[in-house]
Amino acid sequence: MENLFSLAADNLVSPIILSFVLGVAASLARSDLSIPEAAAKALSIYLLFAIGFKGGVSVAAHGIDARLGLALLAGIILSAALPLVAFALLRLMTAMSRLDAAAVAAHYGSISIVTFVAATSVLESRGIAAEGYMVAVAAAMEAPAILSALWLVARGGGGDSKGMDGALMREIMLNGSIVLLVGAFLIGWATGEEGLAEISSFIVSPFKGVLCLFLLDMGLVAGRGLRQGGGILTPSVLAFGVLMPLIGAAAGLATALALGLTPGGVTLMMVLSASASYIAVPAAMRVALPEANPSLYLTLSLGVTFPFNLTLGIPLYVAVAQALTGG
Amino acid sequence: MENLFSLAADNLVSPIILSFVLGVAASLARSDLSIPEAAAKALSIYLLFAIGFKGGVSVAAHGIDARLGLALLAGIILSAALPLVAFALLRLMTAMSRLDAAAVAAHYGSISIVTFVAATSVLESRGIAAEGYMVAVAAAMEAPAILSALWLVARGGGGDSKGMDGALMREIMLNGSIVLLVGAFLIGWATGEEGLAEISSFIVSPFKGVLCLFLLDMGLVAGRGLRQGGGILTPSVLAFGVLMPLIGAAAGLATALALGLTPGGVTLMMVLSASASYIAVPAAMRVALPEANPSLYLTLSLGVTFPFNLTLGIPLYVAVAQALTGG
Amino acid sequence: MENLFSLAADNLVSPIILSFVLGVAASLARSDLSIPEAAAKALSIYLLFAIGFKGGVSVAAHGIDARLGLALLAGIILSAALPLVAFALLRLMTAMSRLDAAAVAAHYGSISIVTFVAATSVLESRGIAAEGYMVAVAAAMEAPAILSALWLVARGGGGDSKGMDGALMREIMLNGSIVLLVGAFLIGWATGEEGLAEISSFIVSPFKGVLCLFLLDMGLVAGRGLRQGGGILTPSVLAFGVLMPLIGAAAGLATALALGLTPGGVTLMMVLSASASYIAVPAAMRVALPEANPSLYLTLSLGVTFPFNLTLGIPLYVAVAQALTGG
Amino acid sequence: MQTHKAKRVEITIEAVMQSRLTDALKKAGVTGYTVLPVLGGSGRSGEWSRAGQVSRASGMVQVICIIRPERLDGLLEGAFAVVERHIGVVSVTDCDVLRAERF
Amino acid sequence: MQTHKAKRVEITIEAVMQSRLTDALKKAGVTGYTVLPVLGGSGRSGEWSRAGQVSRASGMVQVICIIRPERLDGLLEGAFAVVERHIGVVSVTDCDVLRAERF
Amino acid sequence: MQTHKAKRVEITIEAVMQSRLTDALKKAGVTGYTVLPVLGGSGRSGEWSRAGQVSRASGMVQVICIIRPERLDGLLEGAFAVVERHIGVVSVTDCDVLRAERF
Ligand SMILES: Nc1ncnc2c1ncn2[C@@H]1O[C@H](COP(=O)(O)O)[C@@H](O)[C@H]1O
Ligand SMILES: Nc1ncnc2c1ncn2[C@@H]1O[C@H](COP(=O)(O)O)[C@@H](O)[C@H]1O
Ligand SMILES: Nc1ncnc2c1ncn2[C@@H]1O[C@H](COP(=O)(O)O)[C@@H](O)[C@H]1O
Ligand code: NA
Ligand code: NA
Ligand code: NA
Repeated sequence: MENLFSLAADNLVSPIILSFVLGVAASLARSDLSIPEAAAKALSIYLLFAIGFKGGVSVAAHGIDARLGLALLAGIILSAALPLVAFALLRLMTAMSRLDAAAVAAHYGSISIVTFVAATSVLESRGIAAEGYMVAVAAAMEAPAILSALWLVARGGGGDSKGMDGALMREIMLNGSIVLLVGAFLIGWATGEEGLAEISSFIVSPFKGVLCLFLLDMGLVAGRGLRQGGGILTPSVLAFGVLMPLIGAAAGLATALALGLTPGGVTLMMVLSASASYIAVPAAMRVALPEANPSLYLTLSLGVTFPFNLTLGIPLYVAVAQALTGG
Repeated sequence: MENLFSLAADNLVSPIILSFVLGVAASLARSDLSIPEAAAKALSIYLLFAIGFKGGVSVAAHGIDARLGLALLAGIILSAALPLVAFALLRLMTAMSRLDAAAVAAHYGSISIVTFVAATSVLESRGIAAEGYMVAVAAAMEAPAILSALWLVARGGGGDSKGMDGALMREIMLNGSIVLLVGAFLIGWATGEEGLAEISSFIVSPFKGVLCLFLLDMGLVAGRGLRQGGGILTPSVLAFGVLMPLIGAAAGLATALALGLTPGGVTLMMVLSASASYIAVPAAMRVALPEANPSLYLTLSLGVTFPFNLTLGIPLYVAVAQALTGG
Repeated sequence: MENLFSLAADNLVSPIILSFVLGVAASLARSDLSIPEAAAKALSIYLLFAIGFKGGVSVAAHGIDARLGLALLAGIILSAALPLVAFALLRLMTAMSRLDAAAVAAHYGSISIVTFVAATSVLESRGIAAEGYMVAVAAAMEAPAILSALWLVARGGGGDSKGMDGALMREIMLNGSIVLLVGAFLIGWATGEEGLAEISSFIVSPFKGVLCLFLLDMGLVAGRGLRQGGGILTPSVLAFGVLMPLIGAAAGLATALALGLTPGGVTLMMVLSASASYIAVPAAMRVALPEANPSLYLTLSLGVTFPFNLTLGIPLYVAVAQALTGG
Repeated sequence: MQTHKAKRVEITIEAVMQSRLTDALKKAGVTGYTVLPVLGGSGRSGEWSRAGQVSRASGMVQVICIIRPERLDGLLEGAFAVVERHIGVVSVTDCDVLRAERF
Repeated sequence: MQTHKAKRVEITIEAVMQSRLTDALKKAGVTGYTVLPVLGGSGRSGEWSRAGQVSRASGMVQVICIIRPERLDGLLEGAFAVVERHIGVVSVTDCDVLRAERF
Repeated sequence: MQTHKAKRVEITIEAVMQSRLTDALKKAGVTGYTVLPVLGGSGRSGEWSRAGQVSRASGMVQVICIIRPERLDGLLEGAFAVVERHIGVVSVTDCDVLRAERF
């Protein structure tokens, strides 16, 4: 536990976390500091490309085994199942409508790639190795949660939902971040260490610095959301935003232990299960469940669960993963 | 020839090429992956600045000789003459109107700076030196082709063409990419190795990685063009898009050998002659020949000739240049 | 003096200065070269983050002393007092209206962070150390000048001025560049050398290269301003644009010597006092003194004083600071 | 100069719905439209701004469509079917156009 | 389709004044508005372009506001108080809207 | 508030033609205009989008020009000479403006 606290404290004074804090503070203080939309998108493209590529290179180096397939499958199942838990919890704990609860639940089944990236960089600085293919697991976990949520809505009287049509399905499966992540993963895999050597001074060395600026931007956006939508954060909603990642992490932990992943892999599976989407799922919800309240899911995901995972969650997951794997 | 195939194969699994392929694939699959316009322009500014600067530094290091002037002159002549060949070929091979044929021809006389950049990076990784002033030759080859094409149109009954006016002439000669390329070349030349040392961790180390993202963007744009304008690619038009670069490369080869350039210089002269513009010339054509069909020239240049040069052309040109110079 | 000339000459052929010159030249020649707004903003965010962070790290390394407080106070007084000097000088030397003179004066009391950054990079390449907290002094000097200018207007018959309201005050104190600079400074201070090690390949190595592109952009914008607003540069206005930075530098010099700063610190205090704002103050003037002519203050600040400081001013200030501190 | 009566329809809609809307417009016989970016706005669903956004979820665009008056009803019906359950605004203005053969 | 008469007010104003304008609009009872980016322009105060600008000082935005006709006067007075001493343009057009209950 | 009749001319034109158009407008006595960015669109020459574009060849802009009614014909003639052979759309709307002395 001492380990845990020192890890958390270390984590908290890293430039990455403090950049996020700066963004939130600037937003709450109503500074006009902002990162242009195009620059924010460019940063996210960089991060997805880099993390995907490095994952692929690591797979090229260590080869793949049967576990890759199992991990992918496990990820898909987690992504599809966690929204059911989240939905039940929301209906139990809060006064949310079925529709809103389903929309929020979709976010918690899916994943946040920046949380994953932040965890990767903590693992790296601690020298803890992880399976490179966890990037592919991350990609696989993006979409299934959406289907579960739409099923929840349809079951409760489809009148509210446009349901899923072919166009939406294609949009979800081929949304930019999945395609870039998987594409970069495949490129990294194909070109291996040699490919990495060519571009490592672009995708490895400046990585953490870019992550700082990206987290600054996320802080700014999260702060704006809290300022405008903070009213929806009743105590029970807030409690959900902290409890659900812990439940997700526990599910991820059990799965990862069953699969026999490395300590790093266990951590990442916990992080993926604990994190909530804020890119792909919100866009899908606007199309499929336009009547659900976006403040609810965006504020919860970006304003509560993301900072929780970033500051306390990740060090906790690392500590637990290490303790339970003896890593 | 074995050398050629292994070179081509090596070339094909590089992160640079695969990033382009990823872009094309994402576009064809109708993913919403896209790079913001501002970010794409920023990447291109970076590449132009870096390649111009490094060219200038190399001239500062090795000095200049009479060949620089001759190479510039040769470049201008090639750029002016190749459109005549392209035009004749198009009228012979395809059913294109005079106007469309002239517009397409202008693109093939001019150059694609990304193709040049990609070739430079292949040369570098093979350890083949090239004249630094080839960057200046590239700049010199941008514009003359446009004049030739407008002359072709005027000759065939000027009614179709607005012809060249002073404003257009100034726009072409001072278009952003020429000015940046030449400007950075002069800065590199003036500040030399010392200047390079100051900024090399910006313009040298991350260069290839940035190129990957830029090619991803070009792939996305090319794929979109193929999806929307692919219909114009009749077999004869397609054949032109592959034949013309080979003819250009042959002309560049003969010229470069006559000038006595190094193997690297020969390669780059071939690449410049073989490549087709997709930045400066399309913009000039929209002004001067608005009735010409932009799908035609953009699809051919970006969707056919660029990928051909990138994947097969460059390794071929390197192999031929090495074989014929004994380099 | 020899030292001074060689320093100035060295300074003039650096990639940084030449990039600015390229931008001005391209603009004056009416090239369409331009950096997208989003990219320019991203570059400025990078520079502010990097310079603030490095300042903070340096404070973490060397500790703070009573001088920090005194330097901040001195900066605030300089910022508040210099507009009075500038105003008197403008009314004496030029035919400017009270309103325009006050608006211009506000710019000269405040600071230009890029001039500061450029000076820092000259100091670094000369191996001259400076107090890390000068970054905080820079931040402290942004706003007071605005209050002085508004006071000048109010005194002369408030009818012209909207005066200062709470909203404007908050906007000025919390404008994006101050918040980012101070925030990054605090993050650097909190995370220290360890934090720097994590992100130095992002904020240190490529710094000068990024600065080149940013100065290219500033050159483009300054050139456009000179082309459009150059008419307002009567000889007396022009003379002010060169004289005022020298007066500011002298005031900064006296203050810094009194405070007993290092040679680097003295230089930076001179640079801050000599430089004129072109981000925060123009925006504040548009709100508070909308009738003042923006061409006047923008052309003077960005088109005259900035290039003067960049090319001749900085080497002069370095030489004087070294001579007078025996550094 | 010779101008012709036309209708200018302006639809402010969520970016995620853009392709669905333009598909519907095409089905309604619309031959052209122009899409403008939107920086931010405010309405019953609150205030929003594009600054710093990475997700497409919280952006809007403005689709402008100039058509012959007789086509208006078809267009509005097509557009309405898409916009109906979504936030956004549809407005129609009378205008005159040059080169009427284009519409 | 059923449409309703409304007014479309378009205010081109300096970016630094945007929040002051939208605050004034809200005070005047406006329930919604949309902000478009502006690339550049020209007027009595000269030509300008957003390209390469870092400062907010020299940018403009266009605020579009669709309202019921009876609210127009209140809106214009609120807007005018903000715009009065600043550069910029205010124009009003008649339009028809769907879903009038939203305005 | 006191408003005045004016015409709002909106010209959607290729970005490469922007400076030629605004030069022509100035020659036709136009004292001001505003340029909006365009994200994409569709017309007889196909669909396009600005995303990822590096070349200026395939972008458009929207030039908005508010003028006194009596100046409309001069403006349209000037604009038409530039737009004639190019893709793009010109529309004119009646509007009311504040501060008529500015136009
Ligand atoms: N009255 C209005 N005038 C102009 N734009 C509006 C208006 N009402 C809503 N909008 C735009 O439509 C978006 C969604 O509005 P709403 O559906 O009311 O939340 C807003 O964010 C604005 O961009
Ligand atoms: N007649 C006009 N039509 C459209 N926009 C205008 C007009 N006049 C001014 N503007 C816009 O308002 C800004 C300021 O105009 P001004 O106050 O005349 O300097 C210009 O830069 C244009 O963007
Ligand atoms: N009916 C229309 N309504 C609005 N914009 C149009 C219309 N027709 C064409 N446009 C715009 O003008 C561009 C060129 O149109 P076209 O000349 O028909 O190819 C299109 O890409 C659209 O941006
Ligand atoms: Na999850
Ligand atoms: Na060529
Ligand atoms: Na100053």
